[in-house]
Amino acid sequence: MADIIQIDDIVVVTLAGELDNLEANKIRSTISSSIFTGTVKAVIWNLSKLGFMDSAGIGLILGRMRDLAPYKGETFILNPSPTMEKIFSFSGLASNIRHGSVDSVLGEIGGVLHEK
Amino acid sequence: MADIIQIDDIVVVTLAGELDNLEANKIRSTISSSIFTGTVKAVIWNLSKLGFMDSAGIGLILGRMRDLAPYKGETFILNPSPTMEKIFSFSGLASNIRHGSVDSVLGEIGGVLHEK
Amino acid sequence: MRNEMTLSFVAIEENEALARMALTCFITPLDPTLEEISEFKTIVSEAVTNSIIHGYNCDGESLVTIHAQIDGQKVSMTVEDHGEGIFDIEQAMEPMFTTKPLMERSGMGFTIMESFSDHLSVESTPGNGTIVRFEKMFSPVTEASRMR
Amino acid sequence: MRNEMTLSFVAIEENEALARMALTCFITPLDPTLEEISEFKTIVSEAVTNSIIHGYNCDGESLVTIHAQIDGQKVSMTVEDHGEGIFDIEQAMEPMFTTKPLMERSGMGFTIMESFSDHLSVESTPGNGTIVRFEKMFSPVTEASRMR
Ligand SMILES: Nc1ncnc2c1ncn2[C@@H]1O[C@H](COP(=O)(O)OP(=O)(O)O)[C@@H](O)[C@H]1O
Ligand SMILES: Nc1ncnc2c1ncn2[C@@H]1O[C@H](COP(=O)(O)OP(=O)(O)O)[C@@H](O)[C@H]1O
Repeated sequence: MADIIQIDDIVVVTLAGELDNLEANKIRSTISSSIFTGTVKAVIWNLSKLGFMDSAGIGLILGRMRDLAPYKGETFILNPSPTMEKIFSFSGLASNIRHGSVDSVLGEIGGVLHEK
Repeated sequence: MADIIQIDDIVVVTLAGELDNLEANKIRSTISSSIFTGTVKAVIWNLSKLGFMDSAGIGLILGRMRDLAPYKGETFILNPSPTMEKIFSFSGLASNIRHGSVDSVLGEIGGVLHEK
Repeated sequence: MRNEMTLSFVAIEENEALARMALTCFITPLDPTLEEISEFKTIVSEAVTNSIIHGYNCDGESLVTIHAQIDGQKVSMTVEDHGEGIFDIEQAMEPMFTTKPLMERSGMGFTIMESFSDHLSVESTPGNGTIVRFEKMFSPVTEASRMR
Repeated sequence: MRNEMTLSFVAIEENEALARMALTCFITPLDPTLEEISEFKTIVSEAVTNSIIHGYNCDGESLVTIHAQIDGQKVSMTVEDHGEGIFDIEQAMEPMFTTKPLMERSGMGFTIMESFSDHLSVESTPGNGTIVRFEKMFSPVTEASRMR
């Protein structure tokens, strides 16, 4: 299950349940279209409520990073479980991980955008 | 899991999780001993928190009714799920079923004991 | 939908929960009601427990095999063991009949399986084992429940 | 403890969840930590998904078979298909290598399986299928956790 909201030019995707190959295939296009609606500066993947994720999650997030590339959008992975955190690290996504609230990440992005 | 408390001469057994053959074998003797500690007038099986029960539950309750027989103790089955209620009915235990709080059954027993 | 699975495991009581869980998960795509789930789960539990304790006396090495199939809204299932078998099937299926009263078996297993399934049949040969076959129809998913 | 099970099912994506659930339930008596459970579940998910989508292209009829065994604190498991097979196993096991980039496969499956298991080996014959073998040790239950 994916709950998608847009805050200005930032998309927040909140995932729940189990993110496997079947689930990734179900939610891929919805998330993709939300990125293509306008100039998206960042996608925040909020995993606080996600119970399970395998490498299909990596494929899903890397794919959306490609969608974001034309806009030079950033990707943040929020609150993965310890096991998910290992999977992201193996995949070179350790630097995208944050722990905390959606607001704290929004603050971080706001700051960065400001400096530019 | 069985949580057993004694209120005067009434034993209240609160079951949780899944009551199958394995679980019945685990908790049988504990429940039995609580009946043999003194003159028990009634056992209330509180099933509000029980997620699943098969015919092993019938064996367990019928067995404890036999333990109670010397004391002429009564048996009440509290808040079974619709599926459990069917199983009790097949087994001739429909008249032992009550819906409501433990207190309401205690009230009923108190009343009955009083009249005697 | 169409789906098919086979699960087999050694005869220990711990595997009663495994069988219930696996079969419950198997029927989840049918979007069953809570009551359909718990009736189905009870059928599985009764049949598997019988194979483990009556068929094999919990010997910890002989195999119980469940085969299940989904065709549309119908689930067909067999639970099979190569254990002791049943001498008198008609008697075994009577309510309250049990050969293990000292283990506090209630003798209600077959009655429950019959009531909760749409079709039940039992084949058994003493010394050779038992196969119990079931069918259960699941209610089609209504538009209303799809909207949840 | 000792326990043993075999689960097989047709190659549809819905059965990824079935496999994870059944195997997770199978190891529950070992009283695993949350992290052990989720690592084990991930291994199962990766191997089963590979058999379904790479081995069989989700054909809906060929069978994936999982065999699992518990000996004390060690769980041994094989995931087997009789599908396409792998041409170059060494290359397949490289991080980020995938033959299905258009399906957005990440190529991280084998890397994850290797990292989360204590032992992994792969046998495969093109046209004949693939067997992946794992071992994972589970931490013994401490007195403290038994008291919970
Ligand atoms: N798989 C089996 N193998 C051998 N005997 C069986 C099997 N299943 C049932 N039986 C016999 O049928 C009897 C009735 O079964 P059931 O109605 O389930 O009641 P219970 O399990 O409580 O005894 C059992 O007591 C046993 O003698
Ligand atoms: N069971 C299998 N049958 C056939 N090919 C397989 C199987 N498992 C893995 N492969 C091959 O190995 C490659 C790498 O697998 P893996 O590391 O799990 O990544 P991914 O599944 O993301 O492609 C796959 O792209 C596929 O070509």
